[in-house]
Amino acid sequence: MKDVSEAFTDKKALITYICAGDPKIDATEAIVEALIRGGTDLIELGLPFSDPIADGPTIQAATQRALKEGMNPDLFFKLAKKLPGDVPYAVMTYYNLIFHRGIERFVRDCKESGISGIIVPDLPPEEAGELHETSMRYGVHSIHFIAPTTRRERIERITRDASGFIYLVARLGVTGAREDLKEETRSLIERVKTPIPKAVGFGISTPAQVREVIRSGADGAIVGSAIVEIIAKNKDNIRRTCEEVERFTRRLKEGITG
Amino acid sequence: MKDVSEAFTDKKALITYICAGDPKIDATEAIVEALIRGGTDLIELGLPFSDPIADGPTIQAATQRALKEGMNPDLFFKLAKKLPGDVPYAVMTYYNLIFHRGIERFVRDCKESGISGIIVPDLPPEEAGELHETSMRYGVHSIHFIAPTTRRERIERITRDASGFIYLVARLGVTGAREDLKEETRSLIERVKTPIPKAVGFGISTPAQVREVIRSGADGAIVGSAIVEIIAKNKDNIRRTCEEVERFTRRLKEGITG
Amino acid sequence: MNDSSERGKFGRYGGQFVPEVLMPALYELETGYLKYREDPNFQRELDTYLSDFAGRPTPLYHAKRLSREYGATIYLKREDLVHGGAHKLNNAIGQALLAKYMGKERIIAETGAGQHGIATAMAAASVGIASEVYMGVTDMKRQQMNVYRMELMGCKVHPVTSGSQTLKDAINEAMRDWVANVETTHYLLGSVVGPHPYPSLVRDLQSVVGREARAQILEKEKRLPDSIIACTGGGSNSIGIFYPFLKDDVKLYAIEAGGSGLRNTKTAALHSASLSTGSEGILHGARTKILQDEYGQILESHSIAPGLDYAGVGPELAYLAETGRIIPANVQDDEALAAFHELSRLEGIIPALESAHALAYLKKAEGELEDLIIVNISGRGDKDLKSVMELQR
Amino acid sequence: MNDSSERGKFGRYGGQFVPEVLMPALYELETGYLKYREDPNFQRELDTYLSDFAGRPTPLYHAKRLSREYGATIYLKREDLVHGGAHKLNNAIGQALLAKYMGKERIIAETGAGQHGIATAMAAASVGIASEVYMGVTDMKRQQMNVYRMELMGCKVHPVTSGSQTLKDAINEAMRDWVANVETTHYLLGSVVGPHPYPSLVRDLQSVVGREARAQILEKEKRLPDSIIACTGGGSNSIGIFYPFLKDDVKLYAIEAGGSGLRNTKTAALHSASLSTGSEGILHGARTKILQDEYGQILESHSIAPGLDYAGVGPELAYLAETGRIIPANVQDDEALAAFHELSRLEGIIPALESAHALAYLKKAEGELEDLIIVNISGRGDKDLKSVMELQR
Ligand SMILES: Cc1ncc(COP(=O)(O)O)c(C=O)c1O
Ligand SMILES: Cc1ncc(COP(=O)(O)O)c(C=O)c1O
Repeated sequence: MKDVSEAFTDKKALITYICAGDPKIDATEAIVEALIRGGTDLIELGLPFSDPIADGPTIQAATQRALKEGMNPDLFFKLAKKLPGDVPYAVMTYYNLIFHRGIERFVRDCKESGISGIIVPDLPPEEAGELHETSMRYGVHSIHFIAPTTRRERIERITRDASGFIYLVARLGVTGAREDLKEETRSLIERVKTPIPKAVGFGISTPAQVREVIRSGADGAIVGSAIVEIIAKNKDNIRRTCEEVERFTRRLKEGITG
Repeated sequence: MKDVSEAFTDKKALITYICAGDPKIDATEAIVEALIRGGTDLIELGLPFSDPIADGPTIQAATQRALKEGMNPDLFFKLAKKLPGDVPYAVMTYYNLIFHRGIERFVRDCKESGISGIIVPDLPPEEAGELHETSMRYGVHSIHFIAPTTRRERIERITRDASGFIYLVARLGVTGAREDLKEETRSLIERVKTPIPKAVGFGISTPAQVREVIRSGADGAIVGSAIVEIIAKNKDNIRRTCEEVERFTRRLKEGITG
Repeated sequence: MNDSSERGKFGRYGGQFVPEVLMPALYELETGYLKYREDPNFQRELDTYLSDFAGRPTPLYHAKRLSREYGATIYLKREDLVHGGAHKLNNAIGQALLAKYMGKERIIAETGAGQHGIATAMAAASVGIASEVYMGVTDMKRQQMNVYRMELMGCKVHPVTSGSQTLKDAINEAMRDWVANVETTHYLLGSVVGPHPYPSLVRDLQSVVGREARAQILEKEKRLPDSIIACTGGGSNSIGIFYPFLKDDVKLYAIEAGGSGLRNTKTAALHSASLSTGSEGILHGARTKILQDEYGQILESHSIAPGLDYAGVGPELAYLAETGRIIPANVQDDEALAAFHELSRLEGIIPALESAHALAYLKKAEGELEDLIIVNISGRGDKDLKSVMELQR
Repeated sequence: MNDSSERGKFGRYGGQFVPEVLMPALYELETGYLKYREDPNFQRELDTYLSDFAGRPTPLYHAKRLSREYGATIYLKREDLVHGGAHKLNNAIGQALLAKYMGKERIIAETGAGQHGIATAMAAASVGIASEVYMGVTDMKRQQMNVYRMELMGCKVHPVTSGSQTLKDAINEAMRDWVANVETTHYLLGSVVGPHPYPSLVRDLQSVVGREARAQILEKEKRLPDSIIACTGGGSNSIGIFYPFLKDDVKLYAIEAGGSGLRNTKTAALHSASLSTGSEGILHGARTKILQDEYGQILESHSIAPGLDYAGVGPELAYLAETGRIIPANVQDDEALAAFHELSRLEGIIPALESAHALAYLKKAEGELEDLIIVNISGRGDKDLKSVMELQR
């Protein structure tokens, strides 16, 4: 099992998101391999939740497809275990699934299935205590968010507790591909001063944007909806999906390195 | 011009109602003649009003037919003038038409067109003063109503002012053919003690009912809806209407005499 | 009931032009009303129904955004908040209770669009007396929901199939029922129309609107208003709010439905402005201003607001207009429609189309009205949404 | 807002489970509320809106015929008379005013059947602040009139085409809007759900119901009631009436929608009884009782009453149920339907289907309830007429 922090070791990281089980349960492994071939440094695996309030329509639709296919936490961890060890994995899900499984059990399942990071978009630091502490005990990172609206003292507090990397929300809004990258994002990257890697997500969808956030000082760029859109477009042809995902990932990676 | 009181001279009276202008303006004369041939002693000529609240659906429909044909007070009096002088005539209409024409003018028109009685179902004695007085001046009778609900002192007051004949309302309800005749009617006839003739109307529709009210002490029986129904049934065949009206009137008359 | 003269006359207007068979019932009603309004039990029970059932007092709302729009201080009397959605219940509950005290077994009423029918059904249900409502079949089809409302409250709705199958025919049919069942039945008239004692009885029952408004404006503004504006069909909401101000130096505007213009065809008026344009006549038991043709036949009336669509007006209003105490005016369908939208948008209150006529006068009279104005919002507009929506398509 | 513990916890329940981007807005809202509720200007303005715009106080009506039916003394708290037809405006007007005081430029909200959307539109119009409401396309089709109402009041209705195109998706979409525009926008939540401070804020705003009821019953009966019954979806009308009685010896019944039975399929519950049958979880920002499957996926819920059709419940209610202070119970669709008919017929008040659930408990618990009972009529049934009529065909 690779630790999420390894994605940032001596390099800038490309982080890619897919929803596990989308479009089919057994497609995920192939898509993960495509991402790896394309050069991703870390994979965020979505564990689908019925009411994903922090996600935009693209990821919400992926979530619904995966749930319809029967994806669930048990299957998720079984699947995670089978994935290649070339890159570290983090799970992205909503707090109710963790809470319902039992925090300790959830973290243990992560640990045992090779997932070294837990990203929960509806869990601000105020409520994250138990998950954070349990994760630490198991050597799993509970990833914290910082948003453009987060004020200074709060940034300090969050960075103090952070582990693995810090998830910077690129802009006000939910996940989803967008075209421009605002001054707001650049200033957020600057404002967050911490030795822990900073990865920027939400609305990053092109190699140019990846390049821009990296140039602005981020340690990683997170791309989700843009990849999920490729998957959505080729639902019935997994081979084609994988080819396109790999090609797109490679282009994103050029944004990191070039 | 015969006076309405002549209908009762030395006999019991059959009083028949038709709506002037129903079903056609020029049918009324023929129907009147049929009534006379059938033996009617007095004809109540309806001058149609748009909102006949004291009438049942049968007469309301006749009213609407006549209005549609263009019947109006001017035409009405013109038509009345042409009718045979064999029997007396009374006009039955609602107060607004009288009020709107001007009371004096209306009464004068009656007088001049050979109508010797005015029957206004929506004009109780409380409001009848002016019409009553004007009628008296012109020697026309303004006919008063007594209903089953009218109490004793009120009956006395109404009979005191009455002229021509008194219109006894056979039962609670509006005009319209009905089958049974109630004890209520008999008792009303008895309760009204006056030298002026008493004619019973509202719901009298068969020779048997005519006979019954006459036997109970009434001086006249008024039949309206039953005749109007015959007219309604044969709207397009005036000859047939007249034959049937005549035949029916004759049967009613047997109720009076037999 | 403190009429200027006896037998329910207001000057020349009013009176009792009904079949003899009904006269005893009118006397009985008058006597009953005169008796029970002095009866503390009756009064207490009525007050409780008005407050706890109907939701009185209704607020007097300072409409700030509307006020700004017209450069005046405008208050709205919120009859739209009365149970059932209109001032109609003030009267219905009073008469239903009176009928019960008088020992009647059932209540009948007629209804056009259904507002008065619903108020009657509500009042009868809560008072615990049977109710039956006559409604034209055409109206029943147009207002299915209102029929269903009445039925839910245990009211029997009689479809009227005669004539044009609308309000006029329903009135005729209800009258017939009353004539036939007058001894056991109270006819619950819905406005200040009809024979005495109805115009006075309904006015007294609706005066609660004006009494409240008077106390409220005095409390809020420490003075009486300059003007009061109310829409006028039969006239119950207008006389209701006007009455307690009659002796004051307050301008009282009775706004009628100008329809699509103050013209008439041979058998129909394009409006319902009987007070402004009608002539004297007798309709439904009273002498008043009515819309009639050259012979005295009643004209069909028209208004976008079903509750104003009536060829007559209360006799007391005819009298007050003649003496100059109230100022009749009218606004047309499209002006009312614009006011309907304006109040909804500016204040979050969707007025009945009837009430929108009163509101529209603010614009029509702009500049003429003095500063402090009360507009009577006689009802809420939910009932009118469908027709406004369809009109706008 | 006087919570048992900090950060909006009610025992274990409550909290703030939201994206980080919203946290500052929640702090800002909390601070703003704590500030303005002490501000006499704010309080005075709110009081005026409540009385003159919303129509408060609402009556406490002694339902005599219903009382006779159940051999008890039953009072109805008449939230059906509030402007707009439900208790929803008590909260909406408070939050709209707060948003304005806090300098927000616009208000957003989500709505299912449309009740909360309408309350939001009304409040925003009268306060003078822009409003936008998210509504699923399926709901928009079912509730065309409500869409039109909102639009009339100047509210922009956004059709939501994602997911099942109903309430859940509208919530998601509204959240997205808020996340994107959090600095200028107030999210006007419609019940005592969501992250802190909403459950406390909405409860405080709705407590006016209970404060009035308390004073009214003391005045009318010189004592406190034995029981209070209220329907419970999110729980705002129930906590609103319960709250001022929490420290008293009064039984508080929170009646949930039993739907067509307390069973679940794989992805859906046939009911909405989260308090009675749900388990702990996190939904829409708060830890509370929710309907979920074996993995924690939220189940679709069902109720004949759109306002009760929700898979969660306010965290404070979850807490109060756990401590035994309130008594959760539920009635099924058909029982609520029967109560809907019963109140209409007996009292001339057509209750909302939501409120009919509270009423139905009178029968369900017959004999168990002590003498003096208050039932909260959270809204009027006009909105439900069409669906009841169609059901009955
Ligand atoms: C809301 C509303 N306003 C006004 C009226 C007109 O009646 P009136 O002139 O008697 O107040 C009606 C009649 O149904 C009505 O429903
Ligand atoms: C009339 C009515 N009652 C009750 C509710 C349920 O909400 P709550 O449980 O928050 O009172 C609603 C929701 O729309 C409603 O419209």
